[in-house]
Amino acid sequence: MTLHTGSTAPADADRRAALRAGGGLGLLGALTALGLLPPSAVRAEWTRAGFDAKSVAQALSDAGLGGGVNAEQIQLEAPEIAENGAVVPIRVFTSLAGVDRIAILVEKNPTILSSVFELPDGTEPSIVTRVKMAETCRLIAAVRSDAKVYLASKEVKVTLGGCGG
Amino acid sequence: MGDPMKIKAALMDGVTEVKVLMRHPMETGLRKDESGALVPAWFITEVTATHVDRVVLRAQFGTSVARNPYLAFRFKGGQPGDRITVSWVDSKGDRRSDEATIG
Amino acid sequence: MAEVTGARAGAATHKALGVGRAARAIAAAWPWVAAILLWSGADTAMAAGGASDPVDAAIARYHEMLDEGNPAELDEMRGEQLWKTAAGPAHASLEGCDLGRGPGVVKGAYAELPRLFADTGRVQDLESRLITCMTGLQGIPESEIVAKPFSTDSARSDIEALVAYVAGQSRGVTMRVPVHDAKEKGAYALGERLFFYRAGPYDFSCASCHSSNGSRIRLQELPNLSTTAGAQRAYTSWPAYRVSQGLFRSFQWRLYDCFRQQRFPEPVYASDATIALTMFIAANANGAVYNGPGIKR
Amino acid sequence: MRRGRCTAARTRALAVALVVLGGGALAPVALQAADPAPDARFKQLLQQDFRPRGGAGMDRLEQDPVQKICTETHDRPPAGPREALQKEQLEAIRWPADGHFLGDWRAGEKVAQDGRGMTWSDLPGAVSGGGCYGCHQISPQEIAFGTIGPSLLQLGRKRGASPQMQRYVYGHIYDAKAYNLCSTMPRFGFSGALTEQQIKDLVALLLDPDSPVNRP
Repeated sequence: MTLHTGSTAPADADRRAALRAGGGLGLLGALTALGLLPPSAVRAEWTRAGFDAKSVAQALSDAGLGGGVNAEQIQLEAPEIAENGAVVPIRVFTSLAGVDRIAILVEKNPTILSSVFELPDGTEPSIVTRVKMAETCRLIAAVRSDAKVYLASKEVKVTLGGCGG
Repeated sequence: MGDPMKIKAALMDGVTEVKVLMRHPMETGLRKDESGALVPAWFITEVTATHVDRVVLRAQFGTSVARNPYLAFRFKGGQPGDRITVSWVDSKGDRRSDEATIG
Repeated sequence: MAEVTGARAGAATHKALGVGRAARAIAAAWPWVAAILLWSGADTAMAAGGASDPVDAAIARYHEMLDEGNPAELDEMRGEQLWKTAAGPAHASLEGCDLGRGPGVVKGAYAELPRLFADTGRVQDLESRLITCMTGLQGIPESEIVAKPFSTDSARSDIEALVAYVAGQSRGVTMRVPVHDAKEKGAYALGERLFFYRAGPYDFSCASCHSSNGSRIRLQELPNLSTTAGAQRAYTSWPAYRVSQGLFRSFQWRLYDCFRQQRFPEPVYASDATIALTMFIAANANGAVYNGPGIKR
Repeated sequence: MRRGRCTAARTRALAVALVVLGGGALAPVALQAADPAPDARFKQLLQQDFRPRGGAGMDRLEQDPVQKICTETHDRPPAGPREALQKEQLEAIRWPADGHFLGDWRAGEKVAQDGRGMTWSDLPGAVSGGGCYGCHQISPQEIAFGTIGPSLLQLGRKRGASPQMQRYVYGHIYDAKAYNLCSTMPRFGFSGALTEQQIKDLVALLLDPDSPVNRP
């Protein structure tokens, strides 16, 4: 199959502003209004920064995860070979304490930043999710612990599948 | 309003593991349909999970998250029978919220 | 190109395991006799081969990670709703539908299909039986049901969701497809014949891809459906969510798309031919624990 | 299918098939085929339960003599009819008029990668691929290869690229059944799936010393 993965709009300021006003805080605002969430759950820093970035470094920096170093404590589990790039399972976990943010990136996708997770106190630094991969490349996990950023990466080969028709 | 999510929450050794399946096309905006026309971008932008009334996970998704997203995470605490709520909102402003109890 | 055999590198190594050349010759000449003799040996070889090859091991790891969360569960949920909701001109639910274990009994029904139904006098698989119930109980015209039986990106199929629900209700149940009645035996025999029927511009039969152990197309494992072990592994994991399409797929779809790749004309949905072929594969899987709906590439 | 040629061959092998059934060497198959009721029922099944779609017409369900004898013998035809039919298939190969077999290996790699063609969802008349990686290991950089057929890695290095070898590989891709009657491999030239140029490009992919297949 042909896999198209990408950002939804050029990386322009208008788009970012729209996302901040719309998708970014919309749900929390609505939930707060419905009384499902206490107002304290809405944090001003929670914006969609990084999803328009065109490099891994830029995406990490925009997502508040710049300046990271590779660390053995970060475990990134993914298959060596993905039978299909449309669904690639990934598990990120760490023995580090005080983790409050985890991000998953796909190095060669049009949209490099896949997801960002905010972990309140009491939530364990362990995330399982699935990404799309347009081609063979590295998956990158960034973990913020006590204001320091740690990285792990793993190359996943994306293959053609089936009878090809 | 989208399809219901499938949420499983299980307590083991003081840690609750939550597994969520969401139905969503997660269109990138770059895919073409059978007629060759671009399918507009349409994807979940944000997910929030709460245990009773406390947020236990917040996530932002981009278009590189796979179709029909799967998410699993763990948090300390939680008792059998406690309510877990998972909510998402997507790039069109559609939203969905579903509940499960810790088993 | 068997005559210009070069190095059998990579995953081909596992083909050399276990079953010897002479035994394979016997298997080719008298597959049924040979299958009985070789079942256990061949299976052991297949398992060992898969683990010893790094590519196969990586693919196995990919599947293992996918198994943790199967979006087919969303289709099971939707199918259960459809089953229990009044619909059609008769404003009836499908809760009175007899899938072979009596009206309304869903649990374990899929593990005993296809089977002969006295009321229709036909051997039916799940999908043809669902058509019987949707027309009979709900009054939905058959033409409407079979017009678009398979989901697309833009239109979801109700019958595929119902399949997900019913199949899921046999999870953990041992396969016991009846091949007792003459009509059931007849369906099995016709299915067997269709399985081995070579035709079309590429000379393919089902057996071209599905009658040897441990083979792959690209990286996809090809179950040997002519053996108990192969049929068990394959049939008990269908219907399934296809990650490459992001859609849930029924067994009728599986056969339909195999015939497409076989370069055959299109099989008619829920026809006797497709039911016969299903009967052949499902009955070969008897004795296995049903473990679907599955998740596939 | 090129109907004319197939039909001519079909008539001859019908006689061959009858000889096989009379011989009694393949008792289980012969017994099955001798029972007229399942035969009629099976033909009826094919006619009623398939329908033409796109380029895939109902004529595709009619077996030619090769398909028929391979089906009836579970791909183990007796030597006599096997040799007769293989000879027929070999005679039906249309060799390149210019006498050259080696095309462009880069184009051959594309043909080997492309698995489309001749299904009901392909446009009739559209260019087909060979789908070779579905069954064979070929270039070393492609890890997603099937194992139904043998690995062709290093084929040219191992077997050379002499004119005879080039002709043999060309013929094999054109009509594998000319060499092994019940081979699983499609008859890519005979069926019209691949053009002469595409087959030459595949021969180059497999035998050209510069092709990645043959690099040390």
